[in-house]
Amino acid sequence: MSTDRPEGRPLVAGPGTPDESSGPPESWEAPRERWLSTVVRPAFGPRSVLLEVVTRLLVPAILLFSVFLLVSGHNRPGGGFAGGLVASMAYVLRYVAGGRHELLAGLPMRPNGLLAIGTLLGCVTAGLPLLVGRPVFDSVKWEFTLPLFGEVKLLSALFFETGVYLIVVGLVLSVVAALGARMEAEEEEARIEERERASLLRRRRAAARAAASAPPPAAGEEPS
Amino acid sequence: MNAPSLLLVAAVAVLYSSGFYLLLQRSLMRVVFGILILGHAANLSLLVTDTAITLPPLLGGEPGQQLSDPLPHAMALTAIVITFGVTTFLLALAYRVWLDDENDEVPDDLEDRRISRLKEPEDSS
Amino acid sequence: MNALLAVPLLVPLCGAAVTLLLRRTPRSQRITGTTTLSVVVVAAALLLWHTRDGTIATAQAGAWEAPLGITLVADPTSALLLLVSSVVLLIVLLYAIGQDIGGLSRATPQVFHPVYLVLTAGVNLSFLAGDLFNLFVGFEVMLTASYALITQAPTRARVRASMIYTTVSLTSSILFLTGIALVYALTGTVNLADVSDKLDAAPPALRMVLALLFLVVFGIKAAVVPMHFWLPDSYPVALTRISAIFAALLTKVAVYAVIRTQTLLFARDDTSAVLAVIAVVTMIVGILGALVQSDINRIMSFALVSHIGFMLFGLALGTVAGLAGAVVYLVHHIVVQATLFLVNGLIRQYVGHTSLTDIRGLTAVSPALAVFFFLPALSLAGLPPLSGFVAKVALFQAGVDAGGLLAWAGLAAGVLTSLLTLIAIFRVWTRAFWGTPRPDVLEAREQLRSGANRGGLRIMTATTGAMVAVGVAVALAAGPLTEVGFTAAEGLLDGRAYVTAVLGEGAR
Amino acid sequence: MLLPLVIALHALTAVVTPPLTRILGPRVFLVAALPLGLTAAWVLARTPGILRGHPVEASVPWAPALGIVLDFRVDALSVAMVLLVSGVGAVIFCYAAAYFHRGERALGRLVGVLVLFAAAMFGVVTADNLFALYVFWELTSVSSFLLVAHADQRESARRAATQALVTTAGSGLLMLIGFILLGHLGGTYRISELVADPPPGSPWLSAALVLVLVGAFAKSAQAPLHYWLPAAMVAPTPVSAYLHAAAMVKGGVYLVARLAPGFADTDPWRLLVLVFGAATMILGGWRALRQDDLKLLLAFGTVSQLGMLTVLAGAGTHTAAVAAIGALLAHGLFKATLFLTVGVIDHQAGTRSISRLTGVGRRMPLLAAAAALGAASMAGLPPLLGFVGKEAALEAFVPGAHPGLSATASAAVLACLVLGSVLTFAYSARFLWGAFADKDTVAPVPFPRPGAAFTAAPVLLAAAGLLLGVSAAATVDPVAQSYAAPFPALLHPYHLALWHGPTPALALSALVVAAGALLFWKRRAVTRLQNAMPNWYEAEAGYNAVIQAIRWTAFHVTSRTQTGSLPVYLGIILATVLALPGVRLAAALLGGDVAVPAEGDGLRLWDSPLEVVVVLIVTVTAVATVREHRRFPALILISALGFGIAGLFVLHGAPDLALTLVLVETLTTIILVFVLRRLPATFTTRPNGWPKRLTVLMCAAAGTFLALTLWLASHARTHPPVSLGYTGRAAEAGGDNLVNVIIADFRALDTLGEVVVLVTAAVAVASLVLLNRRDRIIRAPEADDWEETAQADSAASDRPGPQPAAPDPLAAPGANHAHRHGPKED
Repeated sequence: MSTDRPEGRPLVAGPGTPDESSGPPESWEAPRERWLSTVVRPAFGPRSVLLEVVTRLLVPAILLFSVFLLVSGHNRPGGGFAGGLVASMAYVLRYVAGGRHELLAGLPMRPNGLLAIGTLLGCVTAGLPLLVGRPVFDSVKWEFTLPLFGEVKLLSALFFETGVYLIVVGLVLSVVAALGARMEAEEEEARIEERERASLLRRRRAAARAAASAPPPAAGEEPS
Repeated sequence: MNAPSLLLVAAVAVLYSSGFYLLLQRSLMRVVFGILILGHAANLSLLVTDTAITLPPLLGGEPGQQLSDPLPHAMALTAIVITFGVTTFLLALAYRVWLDDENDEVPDDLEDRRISRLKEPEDSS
Repeated sequence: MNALLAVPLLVPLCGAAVTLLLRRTPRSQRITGTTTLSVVVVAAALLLWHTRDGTIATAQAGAWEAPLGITLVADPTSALLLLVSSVVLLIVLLYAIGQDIGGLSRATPQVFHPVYLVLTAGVNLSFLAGDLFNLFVGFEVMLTASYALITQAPTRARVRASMIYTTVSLTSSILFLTGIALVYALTGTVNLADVSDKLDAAPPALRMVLALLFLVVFGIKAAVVPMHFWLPDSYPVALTRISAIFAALLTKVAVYAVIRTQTLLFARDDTSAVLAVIAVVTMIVGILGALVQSDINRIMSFALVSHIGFMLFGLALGTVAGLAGAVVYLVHHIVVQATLFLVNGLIRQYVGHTSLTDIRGLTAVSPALAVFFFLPALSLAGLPPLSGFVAKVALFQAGVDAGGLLAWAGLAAGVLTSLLTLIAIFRVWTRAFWGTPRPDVLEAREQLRSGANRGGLRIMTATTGAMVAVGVAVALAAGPLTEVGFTAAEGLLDGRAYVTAVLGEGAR
Repeated sequence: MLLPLVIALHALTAVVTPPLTRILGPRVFLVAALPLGLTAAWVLARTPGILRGHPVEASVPWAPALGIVLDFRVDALSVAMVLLVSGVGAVIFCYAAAYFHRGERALGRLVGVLVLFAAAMFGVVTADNLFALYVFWELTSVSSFLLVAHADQRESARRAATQALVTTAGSGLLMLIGFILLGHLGGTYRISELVADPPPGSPWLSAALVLVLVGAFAKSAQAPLHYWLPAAMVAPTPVSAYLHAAAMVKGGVYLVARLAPGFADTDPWRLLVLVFGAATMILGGWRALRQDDLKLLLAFGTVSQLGMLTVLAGAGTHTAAVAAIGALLAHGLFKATLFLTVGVIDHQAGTRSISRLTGVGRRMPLLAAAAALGAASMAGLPPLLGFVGKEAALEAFVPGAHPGLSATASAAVLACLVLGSVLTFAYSARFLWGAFADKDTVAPVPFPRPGAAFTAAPVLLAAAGLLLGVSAAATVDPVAQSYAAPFPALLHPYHLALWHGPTPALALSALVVAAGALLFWKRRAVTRLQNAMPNWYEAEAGYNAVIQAIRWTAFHVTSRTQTGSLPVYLGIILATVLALPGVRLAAALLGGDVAVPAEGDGLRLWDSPLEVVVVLIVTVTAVATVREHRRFPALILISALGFGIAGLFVLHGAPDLALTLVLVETLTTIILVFVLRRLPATFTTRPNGWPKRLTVLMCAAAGTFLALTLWLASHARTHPPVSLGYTGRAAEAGGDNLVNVIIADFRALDTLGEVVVLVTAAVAVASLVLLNRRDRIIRAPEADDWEETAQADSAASDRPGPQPAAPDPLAAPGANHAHRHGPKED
């Protein structure tokens, strides 16, 4: 893993974004503050303002809908899976519209963190009843009254479903990051390297030719 | 009694057959497609074990209604998600093979090929 | 009991999540992994202690009674296998940690630790599952982890191998899922005990079809001839730590599944003839493959295929003695295969590869290595006084007791296979361990021993030694082991007890 | 319980001696001799009691459930064997202390394994349980494997060791089956009980005995399994003397003698024992006559003597049994003497070739005398123990002397015995002459005088042979009588003694001496005759042929089946699906064993017209995907197929499934696009190794089979599904959506496993693509030149060495190379 290689990769030649070009582009430490900023480069095809705007409008709505699916799953079609898939759809949309930097910028946390927290949630829901001598996954129900919502029923299964939700989002994000964003970055990098190599070679060859042609007489006729 | 309709049986048969056929190809992507289709086939198999009842297994409707069997749904759902996870991995793998070999094929094992190309055992000790 | 059955699943999963979070701090990852597996070992030991007299421990997940909820079941068979596999997993983890500490590995610990713990959970779930679909999920957990592991340090060869491995495994999974659909279609349930109960009423012909289908499904994963070709093409290529675990556990989990399904679900259907033929062919074809190879890892892989036949032979006999032999053989084989692959890993460290054409004089390179290879090699060939001998005697005795054409065919194949194993494995010994080592290998050894990776190498050697010691301990404890084996076999054949333990007295 | 301790003492010594070797050098053998000497002394002290009928017994349970119990029992036969194994062994160990040089390679290993071997051998001769016997038996095989290959740099040593191991351990496996069968028939694995109360005769018993005898014969180098013994002479001489004279090769004879009291009368025991024993005796003697290497001469002599011992031990008559004990002890003593003599000669002169030795006798009169005593004992001359044994042997087969043995058989065996003895006399004489005589034609070789300690051992053993011969009636006979007691007694039981008066045996002995002397005198003629005869008795060729045949089969089976091609593997799996469950279903359908849905009984063409449309879409897209070779059309088809399936789910009342599937399909399609756009525009169409028609047929058959089974199984369902139980319990779980309640509560464990699969898949994808990317970028351009060498990819790639330099973009091929020889293998 040598992500620390110095040769430049001005992948995104945004003026005034020095951290952009110095940091490793595929790192999850990418800046998070921008939101469909000017350095957008879509995953497919040329940049489309319409798509960007639509995305901007849609993403929060999609995320909200996914939470709804998660919460209502116990009584209606939906649940953790569907919710998670919908939520990740939002991120995929962002990636498609804004390219990999958009994807990285908009993440609440690294996919691995989501996966780990999701797993822990699942395990804890499963394992907590053991501590009080109950079987695994024994469900617990809390009912209480909240000022605004009235009677609220909270099931331990909801925690579990939240775990599922997080894991699904984590999966899709890491797959998109790997198969989409990272590969893109790599190809770009490889192209740059190729170019650099070619130019370096060209320069060396030119230098060699210059050196060879320096002693003028009869050099051109020697077989090389 | 609760045998599925012949039409569904035929659909399952076609899905399995075409999945197997794609699985047996050399092209990496077709193998992936084969797995996808086989996944569908298996999920459909789970589903059609049910009777022809088409009411979603949601309680709270009119009492006394016969709902479709939820257990196969749950199992198929689990299977769909598992297949999805594993397919993404297979895709990544296929892509990796392609990157390494510049070739959209499932490569043969070299040591096996070397041995089968020999005319006789390598040594007699 | 609830807790004891859940710990082998939940603790590794929690460990996996924690190591995933701690991916930047290898030290804490190592501590987490070791602690987790130690806990599992203790839980498994307690479980075995609890079930040693044939008790069947059950836990109903979510407190839903049996056919509704998922049951976790531990009988002596699963508890025994759980204990052995977790001990092997722990030792291999320590070996891997040593390798990492010494900087002797190209594996990426950030991925290795979490996935390894997931694999542990998958293996354990497969052993404890009391539900067909849950068994499928356990298999998938284990297999997905194995997909991730086999591509560790992905060289070309590894990627190629894992393509074969993954595709074949997926085929088996799809067929497994289809099998579950068929079982549900026939019985309307997936709880193993319930299925066993309700299959009674099913038409025998269909039951037989299902029995054979499941035999194929698990046969693929157990690398049974003629569905074994993928194994020697994939296992040897992986990193040592990974091929050791694969060779030791994955095929054995599949063998366990074969045994479980054939005894519990399809006990009424006589698959013994098919099983016996498959066992014989597996033994012979596998070991013939080992004789041709020139790479130690591949030789071991073919030997692995071959010896799966022994376990199936025990199952094919269908008697208490036969199943006891199969269980004892499982235990023996898990330990021995893991040891041999770890030794191969040490050979790789010293020589750089495992190709027989270019290794000589390992005894001179490292006497400890020679001892570590010699003992499990003898054990694999079934020579006394090691565990392989005890296991083989158990099977041969069962075969002689059973009598009949198929039993004698199995015995003949067993004898031939033992002899050919001896030839194959001592070919490795005479070529690789005897003779004069190459000077550059000796030089490399000095570098290895004096350099920065010295500590890691020591840990690797020590853990390999520990694995050898476990093998010797299995042999020494042959008395209690065979006792448990017989109890386990009686339990396997007594489907009623299993059904009653899971569904309660009221069943049927 | 002293017996197991004896073995423990040996084992302890085996562990202690290798490190001690660094300090003591070869003198470590004196330490190693201690447990052997103690054992011999202890057994000797217990002998009177044992002979009075109180065998020493002990028992250590190991795996009692299988009958594997380490029972020990020392009776008269064991006493005789222990004296050889431990007594003679101790002497040989002392000799070894003088034989080896300080700088000898791997001496620690040698001494450790040798002591281990002694322990195993002690176990063999005292074990009273068939499994215990087998355990120690194979331990001797394995330790002798390590001992024979002491000079493991030499190909010949490696080959000889392997040969010996494969032969003895291989036939040992047959013997194991024989043991198990014997125990199965007799109901016990205790040898003493089996022999005292043998199971009734049956074909199975005969089979068991044949199997056991195969093992015994291989161990005792009976023709045609004798080839390994001469080859094993590559071992150092003390090892040969111990393994191949005193101890290991006696194991088979011991086993025959051990079982003879119970089973000699069961067919085909006697036939096998007599025929193979007699044949071995003559064959070994004949080949010993022509050897030039003194050690090989002795080796073939040993083969011959083992043949005789097998005849005596297995004949199953009282006199033969008495003779067996006499001959056993005699052979151990004289053969060890002679081997040790050869060792001294070899050590001092650097050769043991008859054609290069001359004048040794003049320089070493004491050694020559000892050897002469040994050779005389071997040739059967009075007053040595060998003579006593041979007299008894001849006596045992005088026709009509034993009711159990037919006159013709006795006569035939007697003739063979006489012939064998003649040969023995001849090669004994040849040995003495070859080793010690002055030969005019040979240039003398330098021969430094050996130390006194070095020659002491052969002298001591030769003296023992003389002493026991003179006092045979008082010393050896009681042991022999005690062993022979279970055999049907004669009116005048035979006793071992030097002088029985003028008997037919004495006359035959005289004949043997005369004929043997003649044969020695005419040795040139004999050599010519031997050279003229074909070499048909080279059994080693048989061994090699068998090994070759195995390798040939292995190669052809493997190279045909293990093709390395994934489509072929998957095709075979499909074929197996068809061959096992598929054929079974077809048979059931043809036989009418399974109910097929009929009109009015579940047979429906379709459920709704909408279903017809959706199914049509599904099938058409599926078939079209199969036929499509362009990437993006195929992608569109596969997505359409997925949505079609989702439609079917909706129709079947599974909205959750449909929702999830639609989402999953969308994501799958997107990810497929990610990958596919980097791949070539069309898929490869190279043939997959199966004929196309066959592929289509096989896939169609497999698909039809699975669907058909599904149909029949659903029809045959007898119980209502368990899921009916969920409806009533959903309220407890607090939800209305049954599917979701199952996923999140009833079967939450499945879901936990499932999400773990997702986690793992995510980690796997990331690690596959994100990590080690540097390698790939550098490697990708020159993928082609890798093709053939790539197998080394994993293996040769990473031998320990210096870290490769950071890859330089200019030096891609070099970087590639550096990667292949990177620092870490794994």
